[in-house]
Amino acid sequence: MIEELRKKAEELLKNDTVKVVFGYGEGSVPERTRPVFITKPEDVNKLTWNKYCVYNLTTYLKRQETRKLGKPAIIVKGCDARTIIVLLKECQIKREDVYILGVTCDGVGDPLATKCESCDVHTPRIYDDLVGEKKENKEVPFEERYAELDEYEKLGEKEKWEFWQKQFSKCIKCYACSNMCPLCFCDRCIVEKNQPQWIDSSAHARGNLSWNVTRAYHLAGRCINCEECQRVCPVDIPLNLLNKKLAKEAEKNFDYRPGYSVDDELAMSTYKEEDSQEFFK
Amino acid sequence: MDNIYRPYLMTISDMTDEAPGVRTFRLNFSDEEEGKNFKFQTGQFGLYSVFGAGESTFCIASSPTREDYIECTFREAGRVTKALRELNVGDTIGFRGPYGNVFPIDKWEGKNLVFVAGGIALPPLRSVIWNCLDLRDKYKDVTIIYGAKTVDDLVYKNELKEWEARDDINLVTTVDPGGETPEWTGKVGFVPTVVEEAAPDSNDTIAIVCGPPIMIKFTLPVLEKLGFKHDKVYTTLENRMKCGLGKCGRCNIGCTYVCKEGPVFTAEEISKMPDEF
Amino acid sequence: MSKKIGVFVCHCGTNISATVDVEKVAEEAKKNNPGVSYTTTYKYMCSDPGQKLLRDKIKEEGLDGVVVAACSPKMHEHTFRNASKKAGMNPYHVEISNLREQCSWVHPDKPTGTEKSVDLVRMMTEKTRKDKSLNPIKVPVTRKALVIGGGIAGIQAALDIADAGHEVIMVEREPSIGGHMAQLSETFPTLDCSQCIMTPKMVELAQHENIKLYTWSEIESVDGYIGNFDIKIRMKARSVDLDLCTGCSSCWQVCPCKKIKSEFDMELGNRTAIYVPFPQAIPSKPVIDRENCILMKDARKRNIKPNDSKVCRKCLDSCPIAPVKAIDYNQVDEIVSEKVGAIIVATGYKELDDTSMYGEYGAGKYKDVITGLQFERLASASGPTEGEIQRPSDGKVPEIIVFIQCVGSRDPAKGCSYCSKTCCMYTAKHTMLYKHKVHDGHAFVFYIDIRCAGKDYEEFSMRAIEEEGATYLRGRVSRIYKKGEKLVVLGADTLTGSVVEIEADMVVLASAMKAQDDAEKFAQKLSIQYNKDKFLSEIHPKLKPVESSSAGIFLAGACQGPKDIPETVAQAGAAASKVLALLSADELEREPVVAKVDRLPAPIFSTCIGCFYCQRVCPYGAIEEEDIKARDGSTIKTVAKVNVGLCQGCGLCAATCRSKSVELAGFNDEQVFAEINSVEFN
Amino acid sequence: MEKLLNKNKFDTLIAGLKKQGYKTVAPKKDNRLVTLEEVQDASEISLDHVITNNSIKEFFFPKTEKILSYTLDKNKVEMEEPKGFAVKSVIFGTRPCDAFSLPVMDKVFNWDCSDKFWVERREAITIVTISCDKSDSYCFCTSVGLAPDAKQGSDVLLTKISNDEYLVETVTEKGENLVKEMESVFSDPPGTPDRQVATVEEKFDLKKIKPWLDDNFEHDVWDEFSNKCIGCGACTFVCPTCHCFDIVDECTMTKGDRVKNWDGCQFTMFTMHTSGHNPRSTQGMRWRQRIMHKFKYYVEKFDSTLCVGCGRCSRVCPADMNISEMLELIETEAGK
Amino acid sequence: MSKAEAKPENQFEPKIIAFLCNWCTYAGADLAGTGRKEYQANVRIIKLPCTGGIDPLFLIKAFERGADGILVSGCHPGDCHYNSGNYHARRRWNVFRPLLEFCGINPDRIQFSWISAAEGGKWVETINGIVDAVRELGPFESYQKLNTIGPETTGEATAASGETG
Repeated sequence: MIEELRKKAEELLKNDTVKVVFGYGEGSVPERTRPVFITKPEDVNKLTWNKYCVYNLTTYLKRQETRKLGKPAIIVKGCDARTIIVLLKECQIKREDVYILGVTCDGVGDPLATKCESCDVHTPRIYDDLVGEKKENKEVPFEERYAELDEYEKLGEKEKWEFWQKQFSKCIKCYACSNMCPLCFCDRCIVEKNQPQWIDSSAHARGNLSWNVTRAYHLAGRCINCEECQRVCPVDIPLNLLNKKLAKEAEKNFDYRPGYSVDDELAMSTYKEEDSQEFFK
Repeated sequence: MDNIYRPYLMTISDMTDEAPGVRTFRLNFSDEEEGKNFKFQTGQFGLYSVFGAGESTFCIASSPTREDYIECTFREAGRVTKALRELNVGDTIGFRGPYGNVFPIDKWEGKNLVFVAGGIALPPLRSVIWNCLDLRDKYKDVTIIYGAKTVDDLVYKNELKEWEARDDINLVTTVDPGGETPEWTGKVGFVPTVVEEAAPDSNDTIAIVCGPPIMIKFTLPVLEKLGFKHDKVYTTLENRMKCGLGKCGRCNIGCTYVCKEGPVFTAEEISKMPDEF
Repeated sequence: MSKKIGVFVCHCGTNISATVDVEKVAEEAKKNNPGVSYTTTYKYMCSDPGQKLLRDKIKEEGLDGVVVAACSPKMHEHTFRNASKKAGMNPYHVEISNLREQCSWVHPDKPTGTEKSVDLVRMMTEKTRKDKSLNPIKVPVTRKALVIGGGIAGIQAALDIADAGHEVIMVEREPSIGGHMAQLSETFPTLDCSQCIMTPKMVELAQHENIKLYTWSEIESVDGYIGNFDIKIRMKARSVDLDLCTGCSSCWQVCPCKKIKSEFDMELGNRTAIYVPFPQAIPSKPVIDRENCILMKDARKRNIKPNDSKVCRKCLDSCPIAPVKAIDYNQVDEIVSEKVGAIIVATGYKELDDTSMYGEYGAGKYKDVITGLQFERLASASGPTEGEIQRPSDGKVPEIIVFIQCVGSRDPAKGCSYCSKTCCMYTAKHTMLYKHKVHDGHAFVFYIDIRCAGKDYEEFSMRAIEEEGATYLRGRVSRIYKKGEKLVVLGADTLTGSVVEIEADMVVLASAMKAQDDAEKFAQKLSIQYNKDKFLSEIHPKLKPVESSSAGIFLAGACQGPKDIPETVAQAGAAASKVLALLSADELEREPVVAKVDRLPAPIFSTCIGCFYCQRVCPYGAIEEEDIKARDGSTIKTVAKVNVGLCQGCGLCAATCRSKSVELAGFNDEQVFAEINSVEFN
Repeated sequence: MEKLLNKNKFDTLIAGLKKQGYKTVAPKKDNRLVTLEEVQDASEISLDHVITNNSIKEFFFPKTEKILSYTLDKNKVEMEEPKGFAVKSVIFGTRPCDAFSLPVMDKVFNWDCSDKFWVERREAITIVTISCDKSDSYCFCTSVGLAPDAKQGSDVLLTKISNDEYLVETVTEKGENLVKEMESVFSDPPGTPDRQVATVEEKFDLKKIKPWLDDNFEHDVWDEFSNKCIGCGACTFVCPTCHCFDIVDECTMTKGDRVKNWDGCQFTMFTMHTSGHNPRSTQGMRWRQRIMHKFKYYVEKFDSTLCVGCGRCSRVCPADMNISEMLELIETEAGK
Repeated sequence: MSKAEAKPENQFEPKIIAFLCNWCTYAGADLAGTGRKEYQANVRIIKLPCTGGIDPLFLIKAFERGADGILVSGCHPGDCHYNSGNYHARRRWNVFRPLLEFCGINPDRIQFSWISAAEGGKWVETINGIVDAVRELGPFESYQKLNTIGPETTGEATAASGETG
């Protein structure tokens, strides 16, 4: 598969379809990979593919530094491809400006990443070319997909509060979560705005709660569960639990899952008259 | 141990609107004792703070020869300057300083002085201009070339009139083409061009230049052409600062901390710095 | 950016001062609220001297912000803003603390009310500190109006506007203007002939030099905003050239399809396939009914152009116009564009005809159970019976006739919950018309209540009972069934508590007035609101009764709710006068409460990242895309931009924007933040 | 002074310190993290890690701290000095690299004028370091002139000499006093202790770095190496020597705090002027700043490398940017 | 500014911030006033044109500033002055409320309602309802404690350790 990837990349660069290939390269230690940006056909051997390719490379579609490299071919797993769909819908990329090199995937991470446990996109839903044997995207039941939340939802109000306060108290406001997130693409994040300062920039309890809640809320109906925020958090806050909770609510209430179709209406920019309002008085 | 981040409390005793969005505050120490002990030299800056909004860096725009008060001139831009605009005479602000190095006016004694300023960059020069004017005998010819985008944008309009009226100062004012009014009697043109036209004698002359980067970029070659040596041209730099004390780590240009080794530099010093400002 | 704020606390007589210590409120504001440099209290701030006080103090004290602590901003915000404007202060630096409705009237305990008042004033002084000067938005006005619907409402409105010297475009989807009023026989309470008063108006409209009439046409789309609407009108293929046709009638006389139910006659009479709906139609030029014309049917079946079918060309052949005939079988729908500054919607109503809902009355099943409008056609001199009351089944003059009121109306279970308002009166009228024409006949009326509120209305209905001898029975009819030639009406007389059984010759149902079938779709096309019954909504039931929820679009007639003719005409006049006010100048001023996407100097340009969520949520399509261009013409980024003409200031975009790059003037982030921040809860 | 400390005495030591009024801080394991934080007793202490996830920095220079409080009246401002920020503590079990970061940072916080928030905490806190008995591939202390058992910055250094025993060496007077205070828990050291110290491979030659940096402010490596950087602040925040900060005001209508927060040179906004002009407008420039600051500017100003080779930045980097790799690359470039 | 002094006993008086739309609920509150309907004085109203214009950040900030409870109220579905603002708002709250609940914030502290301009009575009931409900819950101490920046803010959980403010 690695060979196939390299061959495809080489071809794309040689025939000038793209200027750069965003892919995975060997990491600093065997159990890591790292993003590589191949601009010369002779460098394609730097590309690799293994179970440590957890990154969602689509985040480099938003970065000024990597955008400058020219039209990219981007290697995406099924989950990453969902990001592409959201980015297309949110006008962040144009379809013709990205060459999508899909890879089929049985799961990444060691141990297997949580996101892979309930994967229903082993084969990307959008691609220009596919590497690897096409795999069936079997529907995973709702309950199973959100099973991870059960133990937290079961907690009492006080326990929940204490759990999250403990987690948030670790936050150092390094913003790795939002910088890594391919869907946190604002030029100027709300937390960087100080007129007014809605979210305190300090990493104290108050500032950390509003930051983490807002970050998650801003992904409501958009997050495609790549878990990158959680992976990169240097203080190990289970951020994806919040994202997942919101994804669950969006799916439950609006029957919406982002990144599955380019044609649907984004959950948070539309409504239905019959939307739930059970808690409204 | 003293808290180096603790500001002086200052009372706004007067304010003047200079140009659209530009205002000058005259500040007196709320604690008279502190005021008496306070000393600064021209070229230095401080951190002015609105309690609740934060701190912002700008120069001290008044001359050290005028004691009892300091003045600052700011343009409304960010959170702090907006909050400053909301204040009234009598309100209290914080001030930390003076920080940074100074214009070596002693070294300039007996020389001609040429001041070149553009737009909102007159305030740092105003301090040194007044300082030299208050010691007028020590210097030979004084030329001031000042330009702004429009007539309205010229700051210190009253002082410009005062300087114009004096015969021991050669004042040249200019506005960018299109920025003139029917009543405008000054020049029309960009500062570098006007400097070239005015062609101040570079012999035994110190030039002090301050303005937006684009103006400096085009003025320095003109001065060079006029025969000014790099070590005779001074300027003052602005960079984003938080502490003013060489600790917070953001104002450096290469190895140079603008807050401590600056803000006053000669063109020679600047030419040795990496292009990071 | 305010710095000197004046706080004016109103006593409102004793409405506020009785339960709020107004002096203390003023004192606290002066003592504690940053920026407050002047405070006072006054008996009635809204009075002339009160306003003068405000004006004087603004000048004397050099105020650049004002908080009036008084009644609801809905009452006098406008008043105080105006007063401030007169004093030379930007009116958007005025905020109102609502002490009366939110404190003094609802919290009788004085310390409690006072304390809350102090808070409310602080919230507003803080907001005022962040107020920005706003200037009314000037929008150019196309001094032309569009009237949609050519019933009496539309006609009245169009004439009023045209008479005042402005151009009017009228669009009517039927072949002729006239609407329901043209169908009526006589009108209550004066019993004057409907057509006699209607026809001259129709003619006047048709001949008016300022009115351009589109009949057999529908609104395709409405874009733009107040003062600047872009209208697309679909001129449905009429198959007749209106310019050439003289309306000589030869074509419809020769048309072989003669058994088509006439819509105008409520299907009681017939018409031809090429037809004018009624003799006095305007324009009195025919249209070919493409559904029923045999030539058209043939062409459709064979999928050929109509003109290529030779099945029947009688109308064409009969047309005396030469050399080019006035009939053009191949005519197609045409879309025309018009620009107007204001729109009056006068699309009228539809009579409830969903007879299946009232199966027990046999409507639709029994020919002699007819609706109110059908009775109008029977009674009309121009109707199918030329004014003779004859029952549809056999043409017999009914000796006993039963009128049933509230069919559909006031019946939430089956029909509409509302009262159709006109039925009580027209039923009374019907009994009279009947009695006038069938002197020995007997009219029974089943009613629930008789609602005759209106000038001379009560007298009119009493006349029906007392003078014309109609028998009014209070109660509902449970069933109508056929017994030989008779219709047995089973009902209850709730006043006597007895069951009533009447063997009638004919039954007239006073059917409800309903919204047009396509009202909902139509309203969405115009972005205006409608209620649960699909009647179009006015913006305020009392104070803005003819304004729709979209600026520049006004409502007239029964499209807004059931109405009779006098009310319709009055509303049409009101709508016309609103339009005239709007068209009276080349520009109009709009409240500057609109959204704005930030713009910054290069290299940032805007913090908008162009995800266009705002565009998706905007109910008014007011968000546009703007390309930020580099000097070389290449696009640096595409960001959102608000069209201030379309924006109505709801703030949806601002709350949707994740990076807070959009804000709503008058309710911007700094202002809301200041308000929240000022609720000092410590 | 040299002593011996048996692991089974940790309990007595911590209890004793607490009794003496010390706040005790030590590495503590929680899920996947080992962090230095307050412990109540020795059972909480983790010893089998390479290095704690958080650095010692936050005990002297917290991620957020009040530097001034004030109350606001309509016409009056009253300032209040923060108090109680320096708490008498012992940090037990930190690593030599972390300990060394303190004297390095002393320089900047005392340059010209002293930051009392740093200085007073430095006075109040005693550092008891445990030499590294293991390392991982991210460690490179030996490349920046340190060692897994380096003493600089520690008050007391513990080095494992058997499974249960540590050699105790006092480094400073403060350390000596602490050992004296707790005398009963220590015993005499063996004559020739078998120091169990990790080996850390030397990855690059520090001497070659600065000369290259002096000449290569403009160079392609800055962009090439950093194009995968996502611009977060993880590296700077976990770094024991990164000391950039921001000062912000946080207030309600009546009272507020002026707060000093960690800030990082990798953030776009770090140097951006209000006008939008940014002297370090690309990630390459910002990455260059980080390397330059650590290996050139600080060296020139304070005669000390602003890096202790702990490798934390490389461990946490979301994009697997490895600082020692960068320095190896520079060494290679320098050799060309 | 103690709210307790007017009360006979030391009853806890919750502080409620209400975010209201201009057209329906604000007018409904006005109507309650016009009708002289007495209700509890714990609410402070912030008026916006439409519930669709209420950003969840407003709610967070309100809690930060010490609100014990929050009410968000606007036009009934279908009645929005801006056609669809309240529908969009409803979607927002449909995800935001569970998020806060997930983080351990009692959902009863944030209430949502539809109150029309005609429902002065409902306004009164709603306010009395939320005031009573929040009074029952007690002060929102856990959130208000977050405002305490300890003298020594370190990596430790300042808030979770339950220091008092």
